[in-house]
Amino acid sequence: MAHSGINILFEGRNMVRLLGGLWISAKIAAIAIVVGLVLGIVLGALRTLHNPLLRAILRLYLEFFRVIPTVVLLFLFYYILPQNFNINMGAESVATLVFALWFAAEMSDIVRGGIISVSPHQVDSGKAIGLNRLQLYYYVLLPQSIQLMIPATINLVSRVIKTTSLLLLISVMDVINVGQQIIEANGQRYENGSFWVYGFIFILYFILCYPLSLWARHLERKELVNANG
Amino acid sequence: MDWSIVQQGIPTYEKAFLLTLKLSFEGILGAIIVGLIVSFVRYFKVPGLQRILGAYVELSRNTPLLIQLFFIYYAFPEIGFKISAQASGIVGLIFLGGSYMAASFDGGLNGVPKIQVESGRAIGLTDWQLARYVVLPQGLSLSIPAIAANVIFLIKETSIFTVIAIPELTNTALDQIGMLYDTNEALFSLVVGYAIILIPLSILLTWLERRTRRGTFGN
Amino acid sequence: MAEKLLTVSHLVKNYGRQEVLHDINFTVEKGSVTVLLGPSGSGKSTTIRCLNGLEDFHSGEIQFKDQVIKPGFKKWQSVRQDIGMVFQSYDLFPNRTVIDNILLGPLKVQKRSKDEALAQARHLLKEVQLSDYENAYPRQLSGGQKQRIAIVRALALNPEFMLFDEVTASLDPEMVRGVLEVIEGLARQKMTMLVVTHEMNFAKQIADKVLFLENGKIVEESAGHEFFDHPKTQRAQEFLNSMDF
Amino acid sequence: MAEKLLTVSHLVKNYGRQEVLHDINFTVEKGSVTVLLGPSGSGKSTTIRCLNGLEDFHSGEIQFKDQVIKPGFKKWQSVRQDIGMVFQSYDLFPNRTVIDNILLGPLKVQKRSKDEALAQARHLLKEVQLSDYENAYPRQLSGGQKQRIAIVRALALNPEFMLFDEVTASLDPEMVRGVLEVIEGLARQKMTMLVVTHEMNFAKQIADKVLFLENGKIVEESAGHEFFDHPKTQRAQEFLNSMDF
Amino acid sequence: ATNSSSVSAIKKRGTIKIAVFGDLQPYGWVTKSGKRTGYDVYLARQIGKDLGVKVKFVQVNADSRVDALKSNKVDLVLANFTVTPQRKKQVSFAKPYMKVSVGVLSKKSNPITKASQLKGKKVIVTKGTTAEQYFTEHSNGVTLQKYDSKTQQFNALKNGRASALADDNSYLFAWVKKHPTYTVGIKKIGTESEISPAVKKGNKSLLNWTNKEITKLNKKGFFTTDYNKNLKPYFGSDVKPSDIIITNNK
Ligand SMILES: Nc1ncnc2c1ncn2[C@@H]1O[C@H](COP(=O)(O)OP(=O)(O)OP(=O)(O)O)[C@@H](O)[C@H]1O
Ligand SMILES: Nc1ncnc2c1ncn2[C@@H]1O[C@H](COP(=O)(O)OP(=O)(O)OP(=O)(O)O)[C@@H](O)[C@H]1O
Ligand SMILES: [Mg+2]
Ligand SMILES: [Mg+2]
Repeated sequence: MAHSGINILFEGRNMVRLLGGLWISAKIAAIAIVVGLVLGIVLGALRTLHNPLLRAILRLYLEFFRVIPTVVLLFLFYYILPQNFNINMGAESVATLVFALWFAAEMSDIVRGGIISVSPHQVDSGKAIGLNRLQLYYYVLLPQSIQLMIPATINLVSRVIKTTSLLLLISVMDVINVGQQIIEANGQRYENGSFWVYGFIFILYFILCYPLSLWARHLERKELVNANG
Repeated sequence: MDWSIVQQGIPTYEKAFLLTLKLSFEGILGAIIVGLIVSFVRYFKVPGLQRILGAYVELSRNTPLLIQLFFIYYAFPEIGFKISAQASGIVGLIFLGGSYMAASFDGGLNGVPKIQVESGRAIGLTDWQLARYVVLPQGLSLSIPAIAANVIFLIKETSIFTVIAIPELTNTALDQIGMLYDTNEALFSLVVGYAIILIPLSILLTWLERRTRRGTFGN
Repeated sequence: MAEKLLTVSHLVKNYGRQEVLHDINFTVEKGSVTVLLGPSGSGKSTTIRCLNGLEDFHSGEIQFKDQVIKPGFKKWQSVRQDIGMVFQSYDLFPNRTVIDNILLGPLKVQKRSKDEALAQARHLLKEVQLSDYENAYPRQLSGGQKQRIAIVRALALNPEFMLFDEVTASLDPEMVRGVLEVIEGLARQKMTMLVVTHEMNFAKQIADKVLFLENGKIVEESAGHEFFDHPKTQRAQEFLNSMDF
Repeated sequence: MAEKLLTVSHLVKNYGRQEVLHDINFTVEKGSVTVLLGPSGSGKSTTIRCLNGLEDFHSGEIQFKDQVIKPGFKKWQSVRQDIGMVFQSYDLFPNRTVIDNILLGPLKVQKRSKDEALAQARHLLKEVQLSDYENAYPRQLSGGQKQRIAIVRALALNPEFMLFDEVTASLDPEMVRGVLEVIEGLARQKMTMLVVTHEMNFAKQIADKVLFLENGKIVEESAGHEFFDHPKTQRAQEFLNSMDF
Repeated sequence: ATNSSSVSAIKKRGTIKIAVFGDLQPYGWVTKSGKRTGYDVYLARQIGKDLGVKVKFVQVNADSRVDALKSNKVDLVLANFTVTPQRKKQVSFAKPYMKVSVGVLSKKSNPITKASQLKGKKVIVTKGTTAEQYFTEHSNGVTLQKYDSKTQQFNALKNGRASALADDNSYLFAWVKKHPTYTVGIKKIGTESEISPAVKKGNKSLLNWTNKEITKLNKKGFFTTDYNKNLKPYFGSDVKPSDIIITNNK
């Protein structure tokens, strides 16, 4: 029985279609991550300035994206934006936008955390040799906090990749949606087809995320050694 | 937006809200227990178990909850293992949350300074006494902010339960949209529902983080 | 000669491939104060940590009272009750009050009666002039106060031998004196002690014997005043010079 | 009397509601060494930090050369190029090599030519005997070496005035001397300096003037030797006693 | 704003965006080679051809059909969209091309043939379907399990998560043919309804065009061809074309 079910994956173009679906998820994640990374670093740096208004606004932005589940964000952006603001975007663009904004929000907190964990002595001594604000960020704060930020950022990247699984809810033809089509079209021929299709998707996600998790752990360990050495 | 529609929906959303709370609570409690077990096994380097739990952690952290739920709910029955939707949701949340909680506990336990362990040894404490009086109390309080962050994360993840037909907040809202087309009203009620749970938690988290950073937990 | 409490013979200790203690030999007489001096990284802490099992050693042996300790020794826990230790960094348990810090050993390790242990703890607190802080948490104390409590915590187990590893090195200068006075008091009461310190005046005043360590070897062993007034080796001479500007 | 480089008048500084400096007045003469002494928490660091704008002050004024500085002053960045400062904690930028640490100010702040700045940096490194470490990273240096580099980094901007805040307090005792010798050398070259230190012997040797601070007030101001040999106030007497065991 | 889904706008753009199902055999589904096909899809392709534009398919779930129109994600919905009074308030329906009733599917070994048998039982539906609507209004002590997609609902039934599944009878007929251990025990519950193409409310231009198109296709016997090609092979012999398609459209 288990023998026959696995063949659902090799039937027709099923495998290619599943991988095609994965490609769409990966593409959305990749663009969102790049955009979110840049935006997040800028916002994170801005959040360390002593401007109460700016801080409040950026804090609100963070809290919004932190508190609202991603499924809900996707629906909000997919339905509300076009109906109420007359902006029209395809499902993939909406998804990319949502993920980018979400990534930027979480990233801004990582960046801020990294920057404020740089010892205040470093700021003092940067000021003492006459560096201005921008030079302080560029030469002292960012370079020193980057090492601290990398593991958390990798974890965030892997979260974004995993969250692309929600794309099926807004009609993006992602890997899971394709999987459902396949299960439905072949359901009667492979009674346990869904086991194999979902299993295969499970493995696909694992293959994408596991190297990231290894990398993050490696960096964390290295950081521990550096901190002690 | 039509406020009377929002108002009419209140009883339904209240039920969904309570269900979200109940499932979150049970799942998170389970995740904390699993997390503690995994973390202890790693801290005390229990042979054998360490490896098995290590594999669990990797599977749990590197796959989406949605697929985990599909597996538990749709795929497992095909190989003869069936539990109810709510049970599937809770099991999924525990499966996912256990590894996240374990990481938080690890952080806390490893954050206890080595000198604390040594000075416990120096006054003759046994390994178990060391754990009981020194490592655990300090390690657990150090992990509190990370645990709180996970709680927020896991509560949000319950929104994915919608795919296995559990009538929690998200499912209820999507249903209202699909059947009655009150998109604005449904999304509004939905956001309010999550905000009531998560905003206080998020504020608590910020406070806890600040407290730890200031080192009031420390020496 | 006085009775020997501790004898260290041919002690060798490695960290990984690096040998950091090479063939260390010395004895400690009951009721005496031995001061361990030497430049940073010479192996003072490592020596002290081997003596109560915080580090394993590679070869050699330690005899403490009747107990012969060889590499891989397992019963440190009972030995440690007779050997008190105080560290450089503040090491009180931050989650317990002062009195709970002190009583943890007597009650949980030695299973003594609460009344008796408490009475002794209060007596010791009084001696270090911190009776008022019985219920304070460590974070409410200054560095000097913390170190005095750490000494009391070690003494509460009624050890026969005390190890001090640069206990004043993290303190504000003004706090140092209070702590050193407590250790001096113990010396007067004839507590057997092995002391690592960078406070030369204090060392000079308190030492019955000085061991001078360099690169994991004892390069000079002298009676207290003799070392400070007439160091035998050139290295010890240089060391003493560098310490007073 | 020598020319005045710095005049502090009626300086008041609050942290929140707490006033930590009350009406501080003093002057620093060109080419002289002023030592700031006082117990922990008396306000020494705060005073020094106000002088190069790391802390805002509440009222009063600071005159540095021709520049009159009042609360809310904005142009610290240019003033700081004339005032070098070295801190207690090692504060080299860990992500840059020694030479990059030193050149950051001359090149990026003062926009000087690379050749000229490099030549000067190498000259200074030679003076503190660390020429070999040009391309080392801070983590590869001992504490004493780091502090000597920190001094060089400040000197590389050619300041007219140097502030030192307990620069040897975190060092291993053996490292202290090397750093103090560098500061002594500067004193001999008639660099104007304000020095906070807990090394009394050093203070005595170097000070032209001593300011004794307590609870945010200058309670005693004397010529160097006078302070150590005949302190005027009882509090200063006690302080001096507590410092040498 | 101008109507971006008007016939002229579509022609100018050169593509029409049509919402279809992707997991509803034989109406809208995807073959193993990845090609979209089915009764609705066939109609969609014909409409594209007659408009002279390319068709861009947008796969939807039942509960997102209205919002897909409202938010301009699609120009036209051809996803087995049953005309109901509530839906009429949200979108504009063209002339019907199919008829349908809610049916109830159950295991042959434990068949449900009367509505009264459902009392106290669990029934599976897909969110946003007429079946859900019907049981929400006439609950009769039924507990509904609401799924997002057709795949999920049939999967849940196969896993024995409920005693029955309610949906448009037309798909159920097709489904039982492939799953002979199940039966459509109740063929009709409630009133018969019609299935129509839908456009965004107010999109007169596309609505009129679609109405004319359906009349024209009817005259040509298009729907019979479509039925024979896409539906007939999936239905049992007890289903007649007249049960499903509307051919006498005026
Ligand atoms: N955990 C460790 N792993 C590897 N090497 C170590 C470790 N601890 C100490 N060492 C090395 O062992 C040697 C002796 O160190 P130790 O701490 O005993 O010196 P010390 O005399 O106490 O110095 P200090 O005065 O700085 O405290 C040093 O070379 C040190 O680098
Ligand atoms: N950032 C701050 N916020 C609030 N109070 C502060 C802050 N920094 C210093 N203080 C307070 O200001 C007073 C003066 O502190 P300061 O650091 O100047 O003392 P100090 O003389 O340099 O002491 P030390 O010898 O310990 O370095 C103290 O009471 C201190 O608690
Ligand atoms: Mg040491
Ligand atoms: Mg200070």
